[in-house]
Amino acid sequence: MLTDEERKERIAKRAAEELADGMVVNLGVGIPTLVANYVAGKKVYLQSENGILGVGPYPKAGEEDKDLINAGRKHVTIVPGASFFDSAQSFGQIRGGHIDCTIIGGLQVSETGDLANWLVPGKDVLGVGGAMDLVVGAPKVIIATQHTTREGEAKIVPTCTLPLTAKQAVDMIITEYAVFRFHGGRLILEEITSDFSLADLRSVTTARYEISPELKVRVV
Amino acid sequence: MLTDEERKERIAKRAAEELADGMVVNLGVGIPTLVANYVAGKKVYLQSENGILGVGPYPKAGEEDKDLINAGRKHVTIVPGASFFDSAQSFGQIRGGHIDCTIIGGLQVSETGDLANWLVPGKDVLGVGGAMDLVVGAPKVIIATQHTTREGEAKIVPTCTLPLTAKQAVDMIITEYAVFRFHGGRLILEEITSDFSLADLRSVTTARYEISPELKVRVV
Amino acid sequence: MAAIKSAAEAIAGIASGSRIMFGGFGRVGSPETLIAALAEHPADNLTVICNDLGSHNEGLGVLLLQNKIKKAIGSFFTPNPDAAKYYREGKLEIELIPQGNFAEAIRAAGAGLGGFLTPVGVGTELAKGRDVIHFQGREYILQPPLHADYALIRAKVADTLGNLVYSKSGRNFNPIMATAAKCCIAEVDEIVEAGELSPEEIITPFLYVDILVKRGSNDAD
Amino acid sequence: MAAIKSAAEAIAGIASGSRIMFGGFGRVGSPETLIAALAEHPADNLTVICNDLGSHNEGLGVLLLQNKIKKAIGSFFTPNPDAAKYYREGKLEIELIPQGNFAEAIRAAGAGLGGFLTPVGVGTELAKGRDVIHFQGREYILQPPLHADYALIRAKVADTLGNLVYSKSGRNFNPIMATAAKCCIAEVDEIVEAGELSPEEIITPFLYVDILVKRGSNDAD
Repeated sequence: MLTDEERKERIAKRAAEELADGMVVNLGVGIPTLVANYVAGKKVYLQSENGILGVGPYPKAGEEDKDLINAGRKHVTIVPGASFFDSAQSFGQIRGGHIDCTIIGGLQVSETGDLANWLVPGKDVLGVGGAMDLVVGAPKVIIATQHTTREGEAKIVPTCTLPLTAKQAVDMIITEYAVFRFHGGRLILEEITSDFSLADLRSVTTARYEISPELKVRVV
Repeated sequence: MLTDEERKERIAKRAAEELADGMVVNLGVGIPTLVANYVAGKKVYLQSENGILGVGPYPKAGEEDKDLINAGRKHVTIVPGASFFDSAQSFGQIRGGHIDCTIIGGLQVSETGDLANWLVPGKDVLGVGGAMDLVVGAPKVIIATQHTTREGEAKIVPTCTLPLTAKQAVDMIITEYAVFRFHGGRLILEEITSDFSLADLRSVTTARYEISPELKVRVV
Repeated sequence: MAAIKSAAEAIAGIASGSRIMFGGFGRVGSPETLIAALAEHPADNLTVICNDLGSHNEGLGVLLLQNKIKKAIGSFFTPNPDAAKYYREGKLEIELIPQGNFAEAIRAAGAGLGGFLTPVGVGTELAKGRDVIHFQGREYILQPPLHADYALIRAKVADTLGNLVYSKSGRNFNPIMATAAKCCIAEVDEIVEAGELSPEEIITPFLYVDILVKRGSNDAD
Repeated sequence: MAAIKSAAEAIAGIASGSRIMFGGFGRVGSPETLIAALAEHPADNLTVICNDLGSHNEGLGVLLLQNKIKKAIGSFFTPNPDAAKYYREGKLEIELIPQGNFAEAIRAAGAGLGGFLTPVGVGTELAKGRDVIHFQGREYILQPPLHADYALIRAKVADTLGNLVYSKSGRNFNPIMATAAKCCIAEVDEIVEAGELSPEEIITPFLYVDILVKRGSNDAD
C-alpha cells in the first residue's frame, strides 16, 4: 500500500515529464505545486494568477518578502525575467490561451473530459478562485490527482455528479497508477504502472476508456 | 467681418473659461487645440488618446522627441506627473468617464444634442479616430466650432443631415458669437457676443433654441 | 488630483449600505490601514467586492465579525472560516464569480463597457442567473460590469497628483479597482512630488485616484 | 521564449492572405524595419489591422503602393491620401472602427473574450452590420474581438526572454497587439539579458512574444 506522500510524489514526477523547455505553466494548489520539484534542468516558467510570471523557489526561512506570494498564498521568490501585473492582465494571459499548460487537481473527471474540482460535497459554496478560468483558457489541461477518493471511490467517472468546473476541458489525467489522454473526445489509457494490473485499474475507474495499442508500462 | 483667426481665438478663449483647476481634458484637433493657449494659471491636465496623460506645451524647434506626439500627430512635451499607457487603457479612461471634459470640433449639432463631426460630405469614409469614443465617454462634451460653414450654412440645426458621431451627447456649444447649453434635452442660448444681435444669431441658426432668462452679453 | 487625508477622514463619508471594493489577494495588497479605520466607523450593511474576505479576524475578516458586511462579491472566500459560518447562519450573502471574470468585470466597469462575453463558467452552476449568448459559433456568459461607490486600494508609492506604483504581487486587483468606483481611496507607504515617478512606470494614472492616505496614519500597522 | 532573428528571417513565414496587425500611431511606435522587410517579401493580399496606413509612401503606405494590402481594419486612414485613392478605385477594402472600440477589440482577442458591449458607435453608420444589444437599460454594440495571424510591433528594449518595454507615446497599440496574434514579432532598439529589466516596469511579459528583431537589421533605418 502506497503512502499518501508516495502517491503524490509519483503523480508530480510524471506530470513534470509533460513539461518542456520554454513552457509557461500554471500549477494549482496541492499535488500540482509539487511538480515544480521535478523540473530541474528544464527552463519552465511558472505563472501565478495573482500576477506573477516567473515564480521561483520558496524563499529560505527569514528571507520572505511580504509582498511576494503565489496564488496558494505561500511566499515565493522570482526568477530573472519575471514580471508583475494586475489580475485582469493575469487572467487575460490565462483566458487568452497564453499559458501553455495548467496542472490542476480534480475531484471528478468524466469520460467526456468534464471536470469537477471546486465544490467539495457537503461544504458551502464559498470559493471558486481561478480554477474555471485556468481550465477553460489553457491549451493543455492536466489533471493531477490520486486515482480514487480517500474512501476508495472512483474519481474518473462516466458523468460528474459534483458541480462542474468546465465541460470537455481536460486533455490528460495523471494518477499514481495511470495516465489517460483525451483524443477526439474519447478517453484513452496510455500508461499504467508496473505495480497495478489492468484489472485493478478497471476496478477503481468507473469511466469507460479505451486502452491505447501503444500502452506503456511504467516501472515503479 | 471677423478673420478666421479672430473667430478661432474667440472660441478657444471662451472654451478655456470652462476649464477649472484639476480638470483632465482631451482637446480635439483644430480649434480645440488652441484652448491650451488660454489655460495659463489653471492646473488643467491634458490627455491625448494615443496614450499620454499630462501633455505639455509644444517643444522648441530642434528639441522634439521623436517618440512623443499627441493624437494630432504633433510633437509635444510632458508635464511633471505625466504618464504613458497603451491605447486600450487610454480609451478605458475616455469611455469610462474619467476624462472630465472633451472639447471637440463639430460639423453639425442638432437641437437634441446629436453631433456630426467625422464625415465631411462628399469625402470618402476613411477616418473616425477617437471622436465617437470621446463624445460618448466624457461627462462634459463641449463643441467648439465656427457658427456657420465657410459657405454660411447653419451648423446648429434641427436635425443632423451628416452621419452622426453620437446621439444626444453634446453638453455645450461654443461659437464665435454664442454659447449654448443643453438642459434636459432642450437647447438654451446662454451667451451672445456684443457685436451680434439676437436677430443675427437667429438668421444663422436653424435649430430651435430657447433664450436663457439670464442671457449674458459678452463684450468683444 | 488627489487630496491627502488621514485614514479616518478619508473614509468619513462612507455611508451604511455602500458598495465598496477592497484590493488585495490575501494580505498582500490589502489596504489594512483603511480597513482598520472602517472598523472604527459606524457604516454597516456594506456590500464588499473583494477577491477574498481575509482570514479569521484579519483583513476584511474584522469587518465581517463586526456584522458590517451584508454581501460579499468575489471569488475565494474559503480561507476565512467565519465566511462559511456567517453564510450558513444567513448573516452573509455571497456572490461567487470565477476569479478572471471577476477581475475583468471590474476592469469593464472602469472602462465604460456594458459587459463582455466570457467562455469561463459556461455549463456550470455559476452560469445560473446569467445571460448566455451564442456568438460567432461559441457559447458565452454575458458578464455585466462590477461598479462600486468606493474603491479602497493599496499601493506602494504615490505622487502628490495621485499617480500610483505598486509592489510585486501587491498589484493584483488594486489597479483595476482604482478605475471602477466613484471614489478611489489609496493607502500608500510613501508620497513623493509629482514628477518623481517615471512616466513609464506609473501603473495607475492620477485621474483615477481621489484620496491618498499614508499607511499607518491610524496606527493600524 | 523569443527567438532573435533578422527582419527578413522573422517575416519569411508570412504567407499571402495573412491577417497582420501593425503597431504604431502615425510613425511613432511603428515597426519600420519589419515593414521594410515586408516590402521585399512576396506576400500580398494582406488584411492589415492598424490604426492608420501611415502617409504617402511611408510606413504602411509603402505596402499599399505595392498593392499588397487587400483590406485595412482600423480607425484613421485619412492621413494617407493614397488610401482614399485606392479605396475609390476599388483596390482597397476599408473597415472603420472607432479607435477605442478598435483598441478594446484587439485586447479582447488577446484576453480570450468573445466580445464586449460598447456604447460607442450606437446610432451611427458604424453600427451597421453589428449586433445591437439592450442590456441593463442601455443600448450597446456587441463588438467582436479582432484576432490576427501576426502582430508586427515596435518596442524600445527587450530582454532575451522577450519581455518588452516601450518608449513614451510609442506604446499605443503595440502592447495589446502583442497579445492578439498567433505570432508576435517585436522590433526593438536593444536586447538585454533576462533580469536586467525591472519586473515592475515590464509592459509586455515574454509569453506574448515569439520573435525579436533588432531595429535596422535590414538597413531600414
